[in-house]
Amino acid sequence: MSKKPETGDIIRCTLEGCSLEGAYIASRDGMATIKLTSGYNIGVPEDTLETIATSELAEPQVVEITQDVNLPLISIVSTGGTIASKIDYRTGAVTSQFKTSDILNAIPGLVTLARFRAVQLCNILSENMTPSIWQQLARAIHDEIKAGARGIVVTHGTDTMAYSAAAVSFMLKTPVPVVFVGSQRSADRPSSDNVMNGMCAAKTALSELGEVVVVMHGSTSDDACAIHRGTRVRKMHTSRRDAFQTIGSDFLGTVSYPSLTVKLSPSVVKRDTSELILKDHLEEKCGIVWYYPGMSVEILSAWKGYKGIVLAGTGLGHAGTDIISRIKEMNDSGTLFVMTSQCLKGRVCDRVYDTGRDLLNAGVIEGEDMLPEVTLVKLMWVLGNSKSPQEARELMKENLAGEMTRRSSV
Amino acid sequence: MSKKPETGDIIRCTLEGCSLEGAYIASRDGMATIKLTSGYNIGVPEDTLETIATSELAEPQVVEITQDVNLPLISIVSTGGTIASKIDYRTGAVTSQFKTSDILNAIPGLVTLARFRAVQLCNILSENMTPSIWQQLARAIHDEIKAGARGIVVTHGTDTMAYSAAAVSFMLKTPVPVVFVGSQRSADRPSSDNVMNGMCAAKTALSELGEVVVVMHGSTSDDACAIHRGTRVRKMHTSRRDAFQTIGSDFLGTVSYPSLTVKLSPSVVKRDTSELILKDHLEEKCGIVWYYPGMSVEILSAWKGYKGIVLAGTGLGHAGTDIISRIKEMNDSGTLFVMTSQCLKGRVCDRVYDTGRDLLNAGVIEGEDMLPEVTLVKLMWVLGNSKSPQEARELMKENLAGEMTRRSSV
Amino acid sequence: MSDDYNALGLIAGIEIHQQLNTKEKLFCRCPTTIRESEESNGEFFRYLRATKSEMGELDRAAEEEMMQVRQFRYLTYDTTCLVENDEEPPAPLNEEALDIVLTIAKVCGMIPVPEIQTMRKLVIDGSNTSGFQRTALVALNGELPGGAEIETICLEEEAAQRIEDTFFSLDRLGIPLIEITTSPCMHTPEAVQETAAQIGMILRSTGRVKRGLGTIRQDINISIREGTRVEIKGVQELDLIAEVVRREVGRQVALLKIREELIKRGASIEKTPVDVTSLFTGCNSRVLKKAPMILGIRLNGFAGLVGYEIQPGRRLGSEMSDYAKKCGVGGLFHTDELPAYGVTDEEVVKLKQALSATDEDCVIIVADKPQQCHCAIQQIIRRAEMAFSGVPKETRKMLEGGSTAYMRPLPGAARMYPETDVFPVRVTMERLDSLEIPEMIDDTISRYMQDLGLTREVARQMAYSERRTAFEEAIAEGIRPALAERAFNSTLRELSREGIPVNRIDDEAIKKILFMIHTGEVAKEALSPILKSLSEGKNPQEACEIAAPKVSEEEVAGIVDRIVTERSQFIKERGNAATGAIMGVVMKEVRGSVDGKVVNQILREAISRVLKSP
Amino acid sequence: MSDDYNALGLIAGIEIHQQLNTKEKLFCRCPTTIRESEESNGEFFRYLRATKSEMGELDRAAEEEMMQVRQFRYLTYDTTCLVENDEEPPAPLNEEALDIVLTIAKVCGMIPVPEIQTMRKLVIDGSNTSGFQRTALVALNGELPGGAEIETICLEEEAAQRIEDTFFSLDRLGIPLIEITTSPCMHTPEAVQETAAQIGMILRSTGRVKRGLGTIRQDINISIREGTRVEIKGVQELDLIAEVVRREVGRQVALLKIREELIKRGASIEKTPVDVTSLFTGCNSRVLKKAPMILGIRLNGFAGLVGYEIQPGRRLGSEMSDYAKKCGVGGLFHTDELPAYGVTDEEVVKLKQALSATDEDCVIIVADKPQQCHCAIQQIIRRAEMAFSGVPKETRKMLEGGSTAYMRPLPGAARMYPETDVFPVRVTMERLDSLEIPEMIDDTISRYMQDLGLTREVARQMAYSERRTAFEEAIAEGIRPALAERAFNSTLRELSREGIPVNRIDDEAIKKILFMIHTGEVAKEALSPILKSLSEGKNPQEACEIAAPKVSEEEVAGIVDRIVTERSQFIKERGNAATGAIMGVVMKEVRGSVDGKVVNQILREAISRVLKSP
Repeated sequence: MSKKPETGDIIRCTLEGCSLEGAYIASRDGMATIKLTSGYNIGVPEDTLETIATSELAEPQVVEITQDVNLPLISIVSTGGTIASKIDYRTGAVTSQFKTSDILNAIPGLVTLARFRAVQLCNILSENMTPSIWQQLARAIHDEIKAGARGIVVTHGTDTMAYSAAAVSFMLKTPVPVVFVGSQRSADRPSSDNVMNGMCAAKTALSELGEVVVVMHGSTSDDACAIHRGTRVRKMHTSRRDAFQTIGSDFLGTVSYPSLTVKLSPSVVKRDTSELILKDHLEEKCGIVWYYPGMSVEILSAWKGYKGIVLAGTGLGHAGTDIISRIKEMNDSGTLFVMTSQCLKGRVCDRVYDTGRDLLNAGVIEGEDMLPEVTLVKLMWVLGNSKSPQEARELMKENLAGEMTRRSSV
Repeated sequence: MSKKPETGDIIRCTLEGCSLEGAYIASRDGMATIKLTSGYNIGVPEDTLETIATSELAEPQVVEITQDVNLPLISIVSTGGTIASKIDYRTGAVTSQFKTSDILNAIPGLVTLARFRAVQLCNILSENMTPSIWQQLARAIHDEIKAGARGIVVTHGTDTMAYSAAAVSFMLKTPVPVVFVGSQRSADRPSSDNVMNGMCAAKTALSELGEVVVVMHGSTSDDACAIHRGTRVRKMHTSRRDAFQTIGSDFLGTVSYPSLTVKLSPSVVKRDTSELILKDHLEEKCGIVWYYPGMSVEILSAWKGYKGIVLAGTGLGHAGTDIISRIKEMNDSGTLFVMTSQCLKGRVCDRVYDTGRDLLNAGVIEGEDMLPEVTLVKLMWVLGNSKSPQEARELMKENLAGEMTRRSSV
Repeated sequence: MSDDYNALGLIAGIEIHQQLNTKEKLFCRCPTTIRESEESNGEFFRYLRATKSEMGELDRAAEEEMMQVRQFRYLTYDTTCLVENDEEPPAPLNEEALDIVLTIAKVCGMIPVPEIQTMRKLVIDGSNTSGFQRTALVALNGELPGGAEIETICLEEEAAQRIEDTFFSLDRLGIPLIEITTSPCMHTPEAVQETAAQIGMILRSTGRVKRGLGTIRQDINISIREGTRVEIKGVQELDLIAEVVRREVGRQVALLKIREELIKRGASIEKTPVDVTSLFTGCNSRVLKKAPMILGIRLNGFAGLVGYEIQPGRRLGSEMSDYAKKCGVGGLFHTDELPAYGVTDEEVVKLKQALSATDEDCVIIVADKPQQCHCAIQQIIRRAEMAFSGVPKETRKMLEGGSTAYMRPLPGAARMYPETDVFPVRVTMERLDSLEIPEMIDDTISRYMQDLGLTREVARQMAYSERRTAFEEAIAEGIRPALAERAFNSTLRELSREGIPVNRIDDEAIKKILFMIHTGEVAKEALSPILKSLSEGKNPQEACEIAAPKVSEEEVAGIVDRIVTERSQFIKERGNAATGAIMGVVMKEVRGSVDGKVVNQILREAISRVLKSP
Repeated sequence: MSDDYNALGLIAGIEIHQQLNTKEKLFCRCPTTIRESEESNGEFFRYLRATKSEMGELDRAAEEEMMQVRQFRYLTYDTTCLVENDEEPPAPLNEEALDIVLTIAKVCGMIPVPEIQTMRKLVIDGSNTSGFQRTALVALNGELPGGAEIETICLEEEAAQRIEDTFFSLDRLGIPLIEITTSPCMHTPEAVQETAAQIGMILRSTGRVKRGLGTIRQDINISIREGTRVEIKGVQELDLIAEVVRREVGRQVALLKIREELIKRGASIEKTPVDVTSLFTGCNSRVLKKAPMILGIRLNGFAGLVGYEIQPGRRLGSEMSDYAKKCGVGGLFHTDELPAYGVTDEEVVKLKQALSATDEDCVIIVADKPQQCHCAIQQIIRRAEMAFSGVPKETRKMLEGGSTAYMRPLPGAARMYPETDVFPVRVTMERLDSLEIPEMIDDTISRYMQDLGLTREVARQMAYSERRTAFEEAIAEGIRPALAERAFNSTLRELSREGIPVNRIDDEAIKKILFMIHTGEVAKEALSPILKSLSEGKNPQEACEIAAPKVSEEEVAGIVDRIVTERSQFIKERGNAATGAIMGVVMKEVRGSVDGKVVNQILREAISRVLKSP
């Protein structure tokens, strides 16, 4: 075998005495992927390859999009995800794209709605999000609003989008819409939800909203997107387009497609209601403990020294009696515990059964109807912004960003 | 103050010079609860009390229920919860009841449906359930079926009822219905769901089913109960009557109320399909790890030495790249990892994104569309009943008791 | 019947239930807003069932509710939540409501309960979705200035509004309700009514109770010496209270008389009903003719007593009928009132024969389906037996005019147990001390008369008005009391009588108008049309412009000049005495847009010019 | 037209698409069941859009699909899942399907791909919810016994069934499909048809492909020397293939002739359309009269060529019309065919004047809304330009009879990229070795003729039958081939011709009947009525009882005795020769319930008794 080929090189390989030509793509475990002229990829043993010609990369054709300066400005802050991507049919590679022109090329309708400026914050899979990236994100959004954006669109992988939306909800008081959007089907496929979600998100960013929201498909059909409050939304399905659901209340509105009519419920926070304020401290030493029957007391010790722990308890907010004394010990040493429920829906009430009352006595705060994930983010923010443990306890009981409702509507 | 009174003693207390008589109930933090003749309780400082007369407990009136020997036999195995309870209006105490006569008194319609035998296994709050009690439960049910019960009703607290139902589903192959039932409103209140749930459960226990199910309210109205497969059901609301929901497929049937008509879907396992087999080994060293953004690698170490871990990952089944190498280490040292999703709905697929593929390479098994809680129970059972790690891996990928579907219906 | 209530041993007490005007409900965070059922956003239904106590016994009242298995339907709203639906544990006791109740307790000089504990009181008539009402005893042992003793004050949750029969609306459920119970310390009908009035006044003095129909309800407990305690529920009209008491006393006296007579006659009750369906197949009474079954029972020695009037429009037979109706039957017929209702003399004779009844006996019949008939006959026998002991212990409901009808047995006091989902509330001294006692409305009236010079009636109107606070604020900011009163009370009353929806007018808008009048921007003469304009949804500025278009002083001068010129002859004849008459003409033309004083000034100058002119 | 295809340089290849009869679909676990749209349990809709490649270019075929923004609707079933809905990643490649494909590859002596990689092939006509079809190249370079080269074998997922226009049914989507592509190695129409037949035979030989209408589809690639490659899609009738090839060759020859003529004439195309709407306001053609707009274009020097027939029923104008229809217009008119369709001579003259057309020119008009008209004219110009280069590269669809119409441009080969959600599958030697090569049906036929003594036609029927396996099993278990063939083939065919739903009859049931005949429990004479009974849902036992009620030997003996006695005269006259005739009478009476041999035995004995008797 001659020297190892590079992607795009034209190679010849021999299978059972028959010779084939194609473009070399990549190798793995001794098997090389070859793209035949028919477009098919096949895997062949790497040691049968012979390079014929080296790759000549054609210059990608850049389509410049003309933006209308008379339209309002939206800033797109991208963190990753596949709202825009390109396929190289020569090699089959799909790459995420974040430049303004890439996004506007991927979603051609956008230029008719607004002027866009793209800020690429990072390019990560959303399961690798961290609190410190949330902080960078909040700062970037803050700067864009300060610089005059009429609305913000944040493109984000869907896995932890709800966490990030909640984090920004706590860190940033915003006078303009901050709209998180992603796609459940990658942008390379003709059926991707990126175009509809992106268009609806942009339209929401121009709307009369003044809060942090998630805009994603409202049903499996391409009929409308739902607008979810950043602190009440949860990804409730691994793969469906309409995976994002508002839990425990109604969503904030809809954007119909393709008409792009935005309908907002009366309960939304209106544009310009809040001043622009950034409070980006977060206490990262916080975690979620998901209780399960028979959980050993020792498991809790993994979070020893943490400042805050969200318990995801059973039913109304319970955990096995064994672990309550350990909770009390940790509480007494300065860990703030907040109880939420694995049920996800409904309100925690630790006043009904003995276990609950014991938990309250151990210092646990009832998380009302907050989602466990949102409670984690809130705990990080509250502990990062309180002057005293007492203030932190009080703040955890208050509704700060729509994360908690006082009444459970039916 | 004279000697400390006992519950039921008639006492006098003096408030601002005014003298009151009542029955002593209990004290807490220096405050005594007194029941006035009007029936009201009030709290008064303990040191103002003076005992006038000691309690004379009236003999409780025992109502014996006559059972019809011609009716089929149902065994009620009780573990706790408030499907039957009594109030002592004199003291205000509410106590759970488990004797046959108590249950038949609490739900008078039962005697018209069947003969009942009650087995009290334990009396615990369901958040205190443990794998070893699941085993006792499976054995008790096994013995009752062997002894000729036409169906089994298990009364259970609702918090962890879904875990227990799943555990019995794996441990026991049953020819007759095994019906878990509980109540979301305690039995002492006129609006309790115990009567309807209990009647519907008994009717299900007599039906043509042959598997482990949960029977609870199907809606907020008293119109019908839903029958859920024990391995697909989850408590999805902290407090509503219809908190139990089948996730990812349709429920198995309904029992209308008050007509008690049982309707079963064609997909149920029919009565007498399985032989009675008990396989009650469980490997208790198993746990659930709920991933959250920024989770420290060290948290995972809390489960070091565990035989099995259920990961509740994000989206299609992901976790931060940081922790994957630790997972691989633990996998290599003999911990079996199964990936499920925090989304709860939908199927895990670790073949789509890099993180997923890395997880597969680290040895993680895709949990398909299994619920995280059910996966934990299955893992305990599989590890308790496999001869080799390889067999355990294979069993985890198989559908053993309806916990996994091969196709995701819409 | 004697008026000597003392001799009869009348003992009466009252319970007053008043809704509190809090922001949120007592055990959840829903608003205390009453809704129209058309606004409902959903519906569900439930069955309730009485729970047995550990002694194995069912409460008598509960048992009677259970006679028919009933499905209760409920309407929900976007202002109700899972707590009203009995789908979520209650929130902690509403502190605002407790403060109001503690304030009232303080006014009545009561002993607050050191630790308030919420109880569940069983109610299975469907009006509470949980099957119980939450209630807490807050204070004990008070006394009103008039001497009436307040035994207890409780804080309770309001029940759901009954739309019909077993159909309820959840908007009202959970509104905080104060329950004030006097001791049975009143001995005349008038004393009962006065005490009720006084308590009402105290409640209104806080300014924090709901107003309007149904927000206050009085229950009256009455007994006479040989009678029994009877509770009359839901007397809403204060002015009827004395009459209700009088009629109940009369009823008890009459029932005791019947008892005596029965004993004297050696009366008794036949326990086995007789099926007399066939007797009435050709009857002119449609009810009897088409009835699937007619059952009769003979009451030995009851002749004349079943038809004996015990209250205006009520006889012993009416009481029996009330009992029978619990079985779902429409009523009964008895031989004391027959022949009548299409039943002929001949049929009565046959009926008596069929039951072997003599002229001393009374026969009662009920007509319905067999099950209902048998149930009803048992109830009639039960009530007939009670006649031998005189007055049954009952809960009764008021009928129009002040008579009453049987509602249900008196509930047992013991059907209460702790609401464990609500933590007890300790009442601290600091809290009690911080509660301000409001001025009593009676004192306010005196003050308005004395300090503001209002007449008693106007002062009373103003003191009870919802606009009292705004009125006092306006005065405090310098508005003349008479003008303020006109704006906040008299003029509004006049407009209201004309059918103008004055309740749409905002206090703040009235205040703005008052300040505009005060600064002379608008003439006070325009008050009425301005208020009318406000009621049509205009803002103060708009209302003034429409009702009293701005007329500049120059324009006034122009108008005055014109009028004076036209009438110069008249002026010259009358001199300054013409001013009054011409003032009227001018004011009419400027339609109140200019202050009279200003017009007067200009007019006088113009007249003097005319008089000076040749 | 010449028949000398060699001279014309005919090159043709075929692609055969055949659905596989697997338990589950290719990339999900749904059954491969075709449903009625009435059984649908839901519906949703989507928009698809072409994705640009990194070179910024859209595929020409995709672009044409995008001309109109289209909403695609889909019907779901309880036998479809989230994968068909494009709401869940695909499951791993179906191993059963792959085994079938590898088996066929082995039959064709192909080189299997060492690691099979699934690709996404863009398809945005709505027939794939994802916007692409998953396809994998499985084997390369094979040869059929007849010498035709198989270039590739792919394993693909079937598309959704189109109900109408943009409305699809998801039941078919995802059924495994084998795609067998020959090289362009055929040079006569007959060779193409023969190769197709041979491949069909191989596919059927596996016994694991779907049967019935639409489960197999042939695409034909054709070009002649100066022509271009044209792909004709979806030829379902094998017998038409040769004719389709002939007509396409004819079409290409004609188009080349037109090209020559155009060049000779120096023809050209006017690019600016002329609005001629006003010319037709009084036209007798309803289409033209009511059209919002009529646009015309002049093709210089095209006179007579637009109307030139290039295939039976097709002219150059038909091709232009196909292109124009992509814009939503109904079609076009051209002056080669006018006056006609209500257009008068005079109007044609005016039209030509309006476009300054001479007699050498052709004028084409389209009538529709302005947007559609402009679009259509552009398409017509495009197609007219293509006429100068002869045969355009096209995908065409077959019309009834074998002519074809334009469908879309040939898709670019490059619109394929990896399906990353499906892991590659390595094909091991062990796996290949373990695959058994099925007997080819052609060999089966020979074997049936030789070994079982069936005639060629019956052997062919049996070999192609779905019941072949059951048939062979029955024989292996001892059933006589002729009887088995009757049961599994001939009798069923007869019954089927009578309209009896024989497909309801289960192979196992037939086998049971055969064993009952074999053991003499049932007479073979009853086969036909028994099968009929089975088709009515009866089980074998029931069917036998109904069709051939049990007759005991004693009963047979009784019947025989009676008949023989009745006919003793006849028997005595004929002697043993009477047996045949009497046998018929007896068999008729026992209605096939008894084996003929048994009857024969009893009858012979009876006859011999008669003959021995005096």
